[in-house]
Amino acid sequence: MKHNTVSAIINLVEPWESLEPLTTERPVGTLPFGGRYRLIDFPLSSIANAGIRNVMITSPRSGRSVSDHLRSGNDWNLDTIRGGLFNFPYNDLSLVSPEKRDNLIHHYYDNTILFLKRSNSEYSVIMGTRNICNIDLSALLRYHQERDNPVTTVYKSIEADDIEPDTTVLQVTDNGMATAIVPASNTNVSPTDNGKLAKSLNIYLMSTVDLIDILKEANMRGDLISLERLMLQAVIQHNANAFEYTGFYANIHDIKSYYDASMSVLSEDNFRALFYSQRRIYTKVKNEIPTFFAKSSQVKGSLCGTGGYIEGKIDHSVIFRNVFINRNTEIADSVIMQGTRIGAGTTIENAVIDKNVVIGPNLKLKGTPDNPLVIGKGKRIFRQTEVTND
Amino acid sequence: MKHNTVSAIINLVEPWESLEPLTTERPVGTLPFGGRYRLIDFPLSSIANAGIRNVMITSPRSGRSVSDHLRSGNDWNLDTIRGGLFNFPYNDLSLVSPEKRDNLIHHYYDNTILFLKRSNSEYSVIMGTRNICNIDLSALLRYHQERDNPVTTVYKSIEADDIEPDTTVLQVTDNGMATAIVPASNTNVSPTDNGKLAKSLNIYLMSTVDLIDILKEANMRGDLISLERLMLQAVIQHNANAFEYTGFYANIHDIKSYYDASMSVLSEDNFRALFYSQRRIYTKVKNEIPTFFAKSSQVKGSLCGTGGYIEGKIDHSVIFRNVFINRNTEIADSVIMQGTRIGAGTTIENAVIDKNVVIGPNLKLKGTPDNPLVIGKGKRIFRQTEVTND
Amino acid sequence: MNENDEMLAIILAGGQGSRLGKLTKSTAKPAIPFGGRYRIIDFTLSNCANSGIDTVGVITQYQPLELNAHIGNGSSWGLDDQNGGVTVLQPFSSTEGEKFFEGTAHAIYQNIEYIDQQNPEYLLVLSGDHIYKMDYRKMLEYHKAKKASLTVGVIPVTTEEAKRFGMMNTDETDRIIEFEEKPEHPKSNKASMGIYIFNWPTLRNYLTTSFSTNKKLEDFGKNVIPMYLANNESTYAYSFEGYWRDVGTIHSLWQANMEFLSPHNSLNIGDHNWRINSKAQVLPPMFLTNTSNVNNSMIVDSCYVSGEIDHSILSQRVSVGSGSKVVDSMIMPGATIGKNAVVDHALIGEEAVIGDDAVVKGTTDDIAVVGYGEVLGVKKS
Amino acid sequence: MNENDEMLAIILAGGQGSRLGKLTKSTAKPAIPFGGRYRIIDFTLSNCANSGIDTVGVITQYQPLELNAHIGNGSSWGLDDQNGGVTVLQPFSSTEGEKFFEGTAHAIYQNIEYIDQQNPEYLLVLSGDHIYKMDYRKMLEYHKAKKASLTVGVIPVTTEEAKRFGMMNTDETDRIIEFEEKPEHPKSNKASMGIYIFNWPTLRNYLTTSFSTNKKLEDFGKNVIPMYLANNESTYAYSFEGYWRDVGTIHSLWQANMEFLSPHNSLNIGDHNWRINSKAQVLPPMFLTNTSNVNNSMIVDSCYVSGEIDHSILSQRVSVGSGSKVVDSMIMPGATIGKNAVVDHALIGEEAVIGDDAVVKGTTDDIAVVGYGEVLGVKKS
Repeated sequence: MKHNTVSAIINLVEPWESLEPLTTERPVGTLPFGGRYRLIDFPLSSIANAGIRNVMITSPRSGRSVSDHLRSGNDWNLDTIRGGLFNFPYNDLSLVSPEKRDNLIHHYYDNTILFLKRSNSEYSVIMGTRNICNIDLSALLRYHQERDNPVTTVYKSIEADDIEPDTTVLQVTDNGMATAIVPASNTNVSPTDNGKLAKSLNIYLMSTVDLIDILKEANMRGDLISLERLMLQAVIQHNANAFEYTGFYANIHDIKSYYDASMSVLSEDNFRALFYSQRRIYTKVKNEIPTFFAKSSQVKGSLCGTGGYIEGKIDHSVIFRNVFINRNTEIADSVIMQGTRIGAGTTIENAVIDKNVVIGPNLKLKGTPDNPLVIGKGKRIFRQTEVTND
Repeated sequence: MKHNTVSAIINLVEPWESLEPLTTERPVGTLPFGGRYRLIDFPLSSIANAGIRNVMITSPRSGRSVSDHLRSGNDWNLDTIRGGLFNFPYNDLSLVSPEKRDNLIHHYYDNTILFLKRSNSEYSVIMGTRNICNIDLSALLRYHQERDNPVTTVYKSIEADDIEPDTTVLQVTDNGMATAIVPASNTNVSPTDNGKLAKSLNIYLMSTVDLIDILKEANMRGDLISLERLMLQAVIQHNANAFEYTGFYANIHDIKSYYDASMSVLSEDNFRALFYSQRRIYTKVKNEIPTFFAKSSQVKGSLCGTGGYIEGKIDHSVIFRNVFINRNTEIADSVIMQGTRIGAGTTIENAVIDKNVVIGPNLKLKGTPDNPLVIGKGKRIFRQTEVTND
Repeated sequence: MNENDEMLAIILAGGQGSRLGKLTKSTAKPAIPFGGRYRIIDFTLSNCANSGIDTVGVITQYQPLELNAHIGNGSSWGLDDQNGGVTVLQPFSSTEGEKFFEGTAHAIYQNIEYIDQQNPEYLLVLSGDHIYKMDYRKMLEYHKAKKASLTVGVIPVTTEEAKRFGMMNTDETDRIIEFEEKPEHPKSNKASMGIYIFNWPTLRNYLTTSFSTNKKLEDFGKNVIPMYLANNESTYAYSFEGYWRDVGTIHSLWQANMEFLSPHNSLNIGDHNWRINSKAQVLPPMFLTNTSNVNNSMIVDSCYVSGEIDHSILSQRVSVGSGSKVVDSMIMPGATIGKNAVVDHALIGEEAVIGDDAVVKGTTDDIAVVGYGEVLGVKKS
Repeated sequence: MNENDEMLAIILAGGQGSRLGKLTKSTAKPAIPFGGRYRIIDFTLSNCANSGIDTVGVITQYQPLELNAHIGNGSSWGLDDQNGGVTVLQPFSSTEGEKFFEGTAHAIYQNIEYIDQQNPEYLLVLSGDHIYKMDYRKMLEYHKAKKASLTVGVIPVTTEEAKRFGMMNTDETDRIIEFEEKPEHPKSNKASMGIYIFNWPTLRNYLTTSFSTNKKLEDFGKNVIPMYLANNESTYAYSFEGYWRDVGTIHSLWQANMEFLSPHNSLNIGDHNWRINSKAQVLPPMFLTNTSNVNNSMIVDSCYVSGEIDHSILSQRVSVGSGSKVVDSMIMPGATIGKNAVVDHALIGEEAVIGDDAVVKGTTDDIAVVGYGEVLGVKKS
């Protein structure tokens, strides 16, 4: 075991139903975000920036989108002989038929335990992907090492009024220890004096030996529960150090929160906090040509990816790579993902358009800030009647 | 589509039952062979040597052994931006529960079709792993291009007397066309004048467009049959050019054939034909230290991998990497796989010892050439009573 | 090389490119940024990869740090084949002394050991400083069909342009019968593109003989081609018809960038069947603020635009402050332009800083240049 | 470098190593094969990787082709980090002229641009030609604890050996108070291992000042350490206790190989916690025929052995015919030994050919050497 080394597990088995249709064909972790990224890029970049080289991904299903995006892990410095990226699919227990569960019990935790043993690491960090942040995991490790509790978990201070009832918060003691992670609606949790709650970021650091023990015990009990629930149990059983994260943060749990997070990055302060900190965000490298802005284009307050061809008017929107925006279009307060084409004369407002969509000419697509219009991946829309505007 | 480019599919869904216990935890394709290789290395090397850069692997189960061995494909030149290695697990239809089959019908061929379309290749070659050969696929392509039939398949001429009844042979017409692939016991197949049969090597070359059509038709019919059976059907339906392979060949279908093939490589002619042709055999790169031969060692007529420590006597055997042979041992006519340790004073004869086995001191392990003794992966044997010698 | 390969490519990337003035003070010409996302050598490297050439030697000598870091292990172009890939060849010393490269042919001679290791049948010699797309396989087929000893790539030029090029005069079979360097009265319109296919054993023989006898074949144009013609080696011209630009001067570099801006440029950079690749970098998307105004321009990753951009190219990490105006210019990576500045008909070097209210104004005939890292008009506080 | 890194390693691999005679005629010393599976520089590169150093510059100059191909993109050692990795630094030219390297410190000075790009706090300077395992992190911790400006790695030697080394005389706090090159009467047993940790800004300042004023600090031992001592820079000795060998002569190279053969060698090559890696190559397993007889020897992939091997090392692709006897020797990759030949107390170079019945016989005091590719005793047919 090498001194101070850390291995990481990114858990892609996360609730996805409220994000449909964006998550119909992908786990939450590969949801595109911020003009060229996927949600998994944020934890993976934190991991890469902390010099962590052993990473395991637990995927719910086969997930072509996961392996297509990650490939060998090279884009996150994870394919050197000093470590590697290990992708283990089929970890969604809800998909296992009841009669097969018994057979699975003794295999379910095996991959994880084997990965941890081979990693030869002293500590392990477990992260999800639906809390976007750019965290310094080296600082988290130092914080953990300076304290006594076996587990350290992470929170962001949020105004109690801003929190949605179905998200989870840490129950923090006066001396800064987390004793549980509970829904914000839980009556045991009250805001601090300054009216803030400790929103859980679903990040856990502990010694690898302890994590292996937790997995082995669950295995012996025959519990087929998810890694995320196992971590919640660990916090309750062992108490945890509560580490405060203070940088950019957004939680993605439904369409509106995804839309709001996308729009929030258009604020220059947030944009710089997330993308221009000392810790860079890495993603799959793409070789695109420059984006061409035609004479007729008018783009204001927006993010754009490369490879695009822009003739129309764009205001306060996130435009991904390889997007084609025809003349006389007007796009406002929207997210247009990679490879999508918008026909001439079409107006789009408060909308999220997934990848490789084709929108015909002279249409009107209109959502509201509270209920953004969503067009699913690969859709072709040529008639106004195909769209239900708000 | 680029001129003359070829993509390849290696099918790891192959019969494995007769090779137990060697195949209990691995598909036939990752069976160790020849001191440092796995069976899949032979087709993969033929592919790499022909400059093919797009390869798909269809695996029966999750198969940690497959992804551990292949990693990014770098060892076979398959991780450049000009192509890639795509590993699709869970293709063993016998493992799918009947009630899920209906749902699967429209997805089963999707991965393969998507791979073929993205590969942008003009031709596709389909290979298995249980026929060891070192074939020039460029020559196969030229042969195919010079002829009219849509499919080309490959055979090795074998003495009719040497063939086992349960293997398959090509039914070849007078003008050199294969009209079917049938069991050797089939009464329609008779040896040629010189008493030879055309043993099928289970290799198929055709245009990618044709292969996509075959897959789409099977999809539409709702056939959930394996790729291998689909190829047999293609030969019957379309007729096939029959290409003769003349190099080293061995077929692995049960323990005895595996043992015989291993021993056959100890003949210097076979060894050179397989490993020192112009077409090199690639495998996963390992950084091992040199093998140390102690003063007491006596090694004759054997292959050895690196990283070993040899004190005993070895005759006519295949010794893999990292094997530890204690003093006063006598090993003859055997295969000892990677990481295995043999205790002092132990005698081993006509045996196949799988990976990471520990054999205690002063034991006698003895099989016969017709019925080799097999010790499964990771076994620990310290008492004579644990072994059933012939 | 792989067993099926018969041609090795050598890219001559060692020249200083002194006609590019300040731009090549601290970097080699092939490493100069082009078109917002590329460096000049990307075109030649991508042509090699797209032509199925797996093994490429890049001969560098002058300020190679940036170029070498750009090339890396060649993986950005798929040139990281285990049996081949890119090898950077730089000066070295041996028991025979220090081996600097005195000319194009001399550079080949000094690296004979590397070429012998690859053991090619044909040697493709390329320049690292031209903007074009070309399938070298077709030229090799032509070379074989003509049973040539040397084939020279040529491009048609006007009589006026011909006076600045090495011109190939051919017979009706395209065999080269005469070579004229910068002729006053051109006899043909076939200008050498600096692209050669040699039968390697023949060239090797000429080079070793000449350098051992002191009749030094230092340069391909000045020495080798004349000797081939004198010795009656079968030397042919291969005509190329597509877009091709030598970007060896400030004006031609600017001009080619402006042509690159046109959606109708015959270079067709967006063609997926002949991709031009470059070193992969992950940077945040471009950010266009509420005061930006972009027309007829190309912008790439990680640019920050608050000002007006008209018919210009911004490379990676370029920042343009509000009230500034960039017209008919090419801004290289990392350059920062402050507020209310004017940049017009200019090439701005990497990491240059143009202060608030500064004016950099050239004309079509006299393009303004700001050097790498140069700081201009920044007021001291 | 990565943001958390503070130390850059530079490996000086440019020397000819002329005391190795024929062995370094066509290759650089750090590329010489060692121990059957390694090249000398593997030890230093592996030490860097195992010490958590991500960014390594390798300065080469003399016959670098084999060395550069061996190093590649550094992936064999895990030194292919996106923000770091191995960079090979070779002579180049700039507007200031041609930059060959005149000495160890001068080589650092000539590559100041590369080092500045990495912007390290500490510079670790290493030789590429020593066999040892060392955790440079511990030396850096010592350097920081001592608040040193320069820390020199030292190893205890006998008084006799001391006459051949640069010796560090220290006070009771291990501060170096005097440096003597090859002293007739050594005052200490602390020999310099040629391993230095410098505070980079300080060294940079000394180098740029000295080269701009013509007081040239060309060599670390001859010039830099004396100047540091003269200027009262805090310079400390860091004592290393493990196995360490300078393999700069034929005899020491042979000796270290023979020591490597012992299962009790304190180098402990099999230790999984400090792996020595080398360029990965896939070759068939070794084949030992019915007439082979191997004792006390190390053999690797792709060897073919029909003869007798006694207390010797065979590297990759070595072939020994029947009736031949190899004793107390180290055979480098690709060498072929025919039938009934004798090789005794010898170093056989790469790809050498020893004919049938030939005898290559040295003694402990006078090791026989056959050069790279040399052909010996092959009868003409």
